[in-house]
Amino acid sequence: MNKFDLEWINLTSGVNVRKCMRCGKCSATCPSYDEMEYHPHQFVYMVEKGNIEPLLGSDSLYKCLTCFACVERCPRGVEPAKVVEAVRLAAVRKQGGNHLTPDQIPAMLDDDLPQQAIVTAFRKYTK
Amino acid sequence: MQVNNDFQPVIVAFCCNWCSYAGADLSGTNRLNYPANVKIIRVPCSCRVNPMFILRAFQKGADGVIICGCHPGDCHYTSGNYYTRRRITLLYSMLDFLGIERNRTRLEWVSAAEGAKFAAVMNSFVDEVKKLGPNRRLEDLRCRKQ
Amino acid sequence: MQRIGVFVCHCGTNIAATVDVKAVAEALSHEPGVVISQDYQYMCSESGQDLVKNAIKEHKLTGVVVCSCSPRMHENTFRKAAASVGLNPYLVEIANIREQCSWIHKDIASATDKAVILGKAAVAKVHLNAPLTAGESPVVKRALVIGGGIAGIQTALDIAEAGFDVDIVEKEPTIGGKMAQIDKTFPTLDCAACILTPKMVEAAQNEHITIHSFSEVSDVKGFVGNFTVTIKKKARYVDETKCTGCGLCTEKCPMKKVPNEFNMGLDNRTAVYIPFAQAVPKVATIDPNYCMMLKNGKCGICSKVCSVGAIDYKQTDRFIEQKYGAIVVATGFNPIKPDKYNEFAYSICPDVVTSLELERLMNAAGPNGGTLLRPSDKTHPHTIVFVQCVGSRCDDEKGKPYCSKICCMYTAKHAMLIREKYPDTEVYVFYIDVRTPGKNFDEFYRRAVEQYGVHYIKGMVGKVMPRSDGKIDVQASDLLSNEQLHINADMVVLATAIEPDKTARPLATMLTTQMDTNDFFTEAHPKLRPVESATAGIILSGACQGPKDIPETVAQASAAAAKAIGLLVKNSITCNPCVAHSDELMCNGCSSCEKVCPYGAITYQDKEFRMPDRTTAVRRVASVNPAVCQGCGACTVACPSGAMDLNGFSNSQIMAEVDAICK
Amino acid sequence: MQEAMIKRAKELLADGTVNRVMGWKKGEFAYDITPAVFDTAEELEQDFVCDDLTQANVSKYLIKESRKEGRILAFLKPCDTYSFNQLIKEHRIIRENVYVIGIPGGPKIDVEKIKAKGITGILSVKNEDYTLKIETIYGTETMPFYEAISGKCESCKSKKHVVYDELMGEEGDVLDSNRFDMVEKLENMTAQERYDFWRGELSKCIRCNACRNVCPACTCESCVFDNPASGISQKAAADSFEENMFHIIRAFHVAGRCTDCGECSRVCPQNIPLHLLNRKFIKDINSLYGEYQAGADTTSRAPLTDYKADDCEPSVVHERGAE
Repeated sequence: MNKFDLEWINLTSGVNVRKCMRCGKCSATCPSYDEMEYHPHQFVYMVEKGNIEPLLGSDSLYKCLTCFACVERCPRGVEPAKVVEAVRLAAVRKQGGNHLTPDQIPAMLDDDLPQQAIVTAFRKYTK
Repeated sequence: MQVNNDFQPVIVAFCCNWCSYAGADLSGTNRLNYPANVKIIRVPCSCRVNPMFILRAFQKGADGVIICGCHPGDCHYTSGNYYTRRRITLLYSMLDFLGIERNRTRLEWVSAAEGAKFAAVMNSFVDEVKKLGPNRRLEDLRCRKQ
Repeated sequence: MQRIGVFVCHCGTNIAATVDVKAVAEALSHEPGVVISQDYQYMCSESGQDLVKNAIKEHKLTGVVVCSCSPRMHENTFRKAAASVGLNPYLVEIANIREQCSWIHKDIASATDKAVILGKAAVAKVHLNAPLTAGESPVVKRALVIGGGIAGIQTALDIAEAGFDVDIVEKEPTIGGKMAQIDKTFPTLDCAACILTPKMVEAAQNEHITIHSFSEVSDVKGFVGNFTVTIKKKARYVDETKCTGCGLCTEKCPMKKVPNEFNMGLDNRTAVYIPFAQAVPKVATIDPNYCMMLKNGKCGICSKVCSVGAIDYKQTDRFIEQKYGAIVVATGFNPIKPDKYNEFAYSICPDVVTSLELERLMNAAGPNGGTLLRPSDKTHPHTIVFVQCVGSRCDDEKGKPYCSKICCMYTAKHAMLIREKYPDTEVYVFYIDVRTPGKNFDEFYRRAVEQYGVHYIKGMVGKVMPRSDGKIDVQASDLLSNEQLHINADMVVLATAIEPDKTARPLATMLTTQMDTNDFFTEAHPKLRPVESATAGIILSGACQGPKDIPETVAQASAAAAKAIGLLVKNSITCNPCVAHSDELMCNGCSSCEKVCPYGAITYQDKEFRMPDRTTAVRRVASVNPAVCQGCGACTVACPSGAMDLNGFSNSQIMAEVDAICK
Repeated sequence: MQEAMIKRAKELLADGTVNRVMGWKKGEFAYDITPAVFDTAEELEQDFVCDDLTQANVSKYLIKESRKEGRILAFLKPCDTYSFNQLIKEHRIIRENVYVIGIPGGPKIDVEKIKAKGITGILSVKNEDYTLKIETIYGTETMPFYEAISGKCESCKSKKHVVYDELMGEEGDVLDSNRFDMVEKLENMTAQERYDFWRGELSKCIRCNACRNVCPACTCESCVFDNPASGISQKAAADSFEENMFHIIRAFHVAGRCTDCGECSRVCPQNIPLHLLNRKFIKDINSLYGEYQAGADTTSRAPLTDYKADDCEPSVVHERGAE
């Protein structure tokens, strides 16, 4: 996992994973625990250690119900659900890789094509 | 050496001996940074700070003056900071009335346990004063440097 | 002409790493009046002090500036050094270039600049320092102990042992505090009552100790050696001098449905009550919130049955005033109420209890006579889950950010006692960390695991769900096996955080002592003066200063007593000579200063003055009593004519500092 | 009224109640009415003046006068009684040595306002049915009375005497005055505008000390500005800072003690509206710490020597209105 992604996850989640004191209350409270390969406390721990690759490929990302029980009960205010969400976004945004790059665009341009359509297309393709 | 053209304000901080000076010490003990622009003068109680001292600081070239004392109710001398609060509120209001930038003056309550607060207050105050630039409205031209 | 010596300390690398001390010494050597400017590795060391002393003698110094750590650390050291070679100690000034310079700045250039400026300010100030002589004020040979728990009792016993009178003020009807509620003590498992109650009796019988139970401190005036304290003796509607503690009234009282606070509300008491059998003083108290006689004038049974006529429904709060030389604060702690944590179901399930409640449930004098039964159906619990760190180490508003220190050990004790007495009971302890620093502490915890088979599980309980069949589903995580557990429990015990007593905050205000953000009293120095507050004459004992177990509390209580005795044996104490004084020639006698003086140190007298035209005029002028003045300086600013000034922090000294900093 | 006052003063001198009378007489010019002490009935008959031009507050003079042998009669207008009371509170005047007769107050006429109309060489001023008849060396001029009302009377705060031994004329009431209007107007300006306004005013200061010397609250035995040890003593305002500082410190020293008698602005030869500084403090005190009128009584604690645990924080200054 590269450093950029790690920083990106910390930034988008707004969570300081270093506040975790490893009490496991997040996992103790998680209703989806049994469905998950990686549990909430592991998300926090692995993100802190920079070990994100396994998380990105794990189904656990989609088992989180975002019920926020862990956020509510974490005694240190770490907010694990936000970490899971950030990793999920990191995975989602990577998928497909169907972004247009600026140098691909001139060839596609057409004088009759309205400006708005180009912008809309950008939006569509970058998903 | 690199020449730093950034404006470096002179900040005078009056700190009461029992709370804020100890709070400043604690921020040092905890290695919490704040700019070197802040120079602390120890007074027994915030109520020792005479408005004359504040004006004197501005006269001699200070760009900001901050007074720190015990939290209301926690004064080592029971009531000193309550008097401070009234005096300094009125004085700051008067300076504001004369058109002196109100962000050059501040009063904060910092306890002996609030080292982190002391550093945070000083950081934000130095930022405020830097934004205002040099004190020109209440300076003595004869005391201007250079 | 002033002859000033400047001494710049390296403090090892504490200062020298970020401040160029040689440059500071060099820069300050050019200041007016400075005749010698030196730097040294450790100025506070013996040889460092000798350096200062020799310089004073050799250069006939009239003022000394030490650029070193905070004056709160070593001002006294250098003042004493100066005095030992004949220089008035108040001619020494400290420039704080460690706590307020080298430790907060990283850039050597700017830190050095700042250190020079701080040094210049100190030199400018010392130019205007005047030699001061400290006066003396007498010490009242009596101590006050606020709080009658084990800390207060121990402190009072030790002070009394030294032969001084000591008063205990306790807000409850009996002394004893939290320890009286505890069943057994760790790590020895001896009975708390067996070791506490003899001390309570000893305190009651000691001729030097006066116990004011059911009383509160309502006002504190004065200063070290001479405090005047007003004690409110709350109306207990029973004449303490007559009541024999026979307990007949408590048997006959018809109002029997009052929650018993001594048993944590787990059973009931009567409206007239004695908290527990070994209460000291053993005197009944009527609870006005429940007594029918006091509420609507109907009943009066207790008065009829009392053979000594001790019941007095007309009693009112009384106030007594007493002078003390020293005050010891021993206000103790309380467990927090865990009702804000919905996940632990404390407020909806009677079988979820706090640890202190468990103490009462297991106590022979408790609601079940010592048999551990579930509060809900009085059945024997077969599975008990302990939850650690409830409200401790919490970053949110529901709990406390600190470790409550005692929970790990008392939980091990509870688990062990339960397994000992009821071997058929399974005990689970969910922990984040097990903290057992202390003599025989870790051995004790290991015994709970190894000999008693207590299941310690690394992880936290996430949810406690009472079920309709009376069982409790405890959902928790086991971090080491990485699984989520569901335990079918009969009882859940919460190790709740402890917090300072609610009376501590207003008391701190009265005593003008400092508290930290958690309302624990702040000690004068975290390492070197851990039992004194920063306010002279106010001494701290027990858990009011921070979480403590019983041996630590007793140790600190005795230390507090030593500090109090050290004060009381003196006939007089040296006053702070940095007091206010008024220039009679300028004083208008307007009384502004008198109004702001918190100590009543300022009085007025009519004095005759020779006028320039050779007539005499009588004017009203202020004078300050230096033994009473504490040197706050409020008067100096209230004075419009500038007649009032403060020794050691005079107008001209502070302005000289301002000038030096702004130059 | 003047005749009645002279008559009563003569009676009190004659029966020994007092041995001196504090009043006013004509100064260098006829319109310059100046405080004066009269020892005899003859002097009173000859020089005693109390007319529409008599503005001076005599209470400050009573500090010295009340310490002399015997008892002095003082005629005090309503506004003067506040100053008098404040000085009693501060133990400056010995009350027993003063016999106070309350006299009706203004509105008084400010001769400067007549001069401002271009009328010079004034010999006398008479109020005839709210028209001023002004005799000058160049002839007689007239102007409406209300156009010449003195500044301090325009925003009169009270027509009630707060202290007296006897009263001449009818007792009035405490008024709802408009005295804070100008302060408010300034408060609503931007900081730059306020700064420019005060620079414009205070730069006129010539440090004649008239404001200080006339002020019944500035009664120090020795003023800080005259005390070389105070660190702020100066004889002349050499720099804009000193102009500011003198007036800030002076206003601060009288804050909570100033009765708003308006003498400072009346005597200022440069016509600096100094009373606005004092009124700013009074307005702040009233709004932040509760209504307080210095001199209204002799027992209450002044706002700056008093406090409440829940007083506002100085941040109110930072949070209010225009920067």
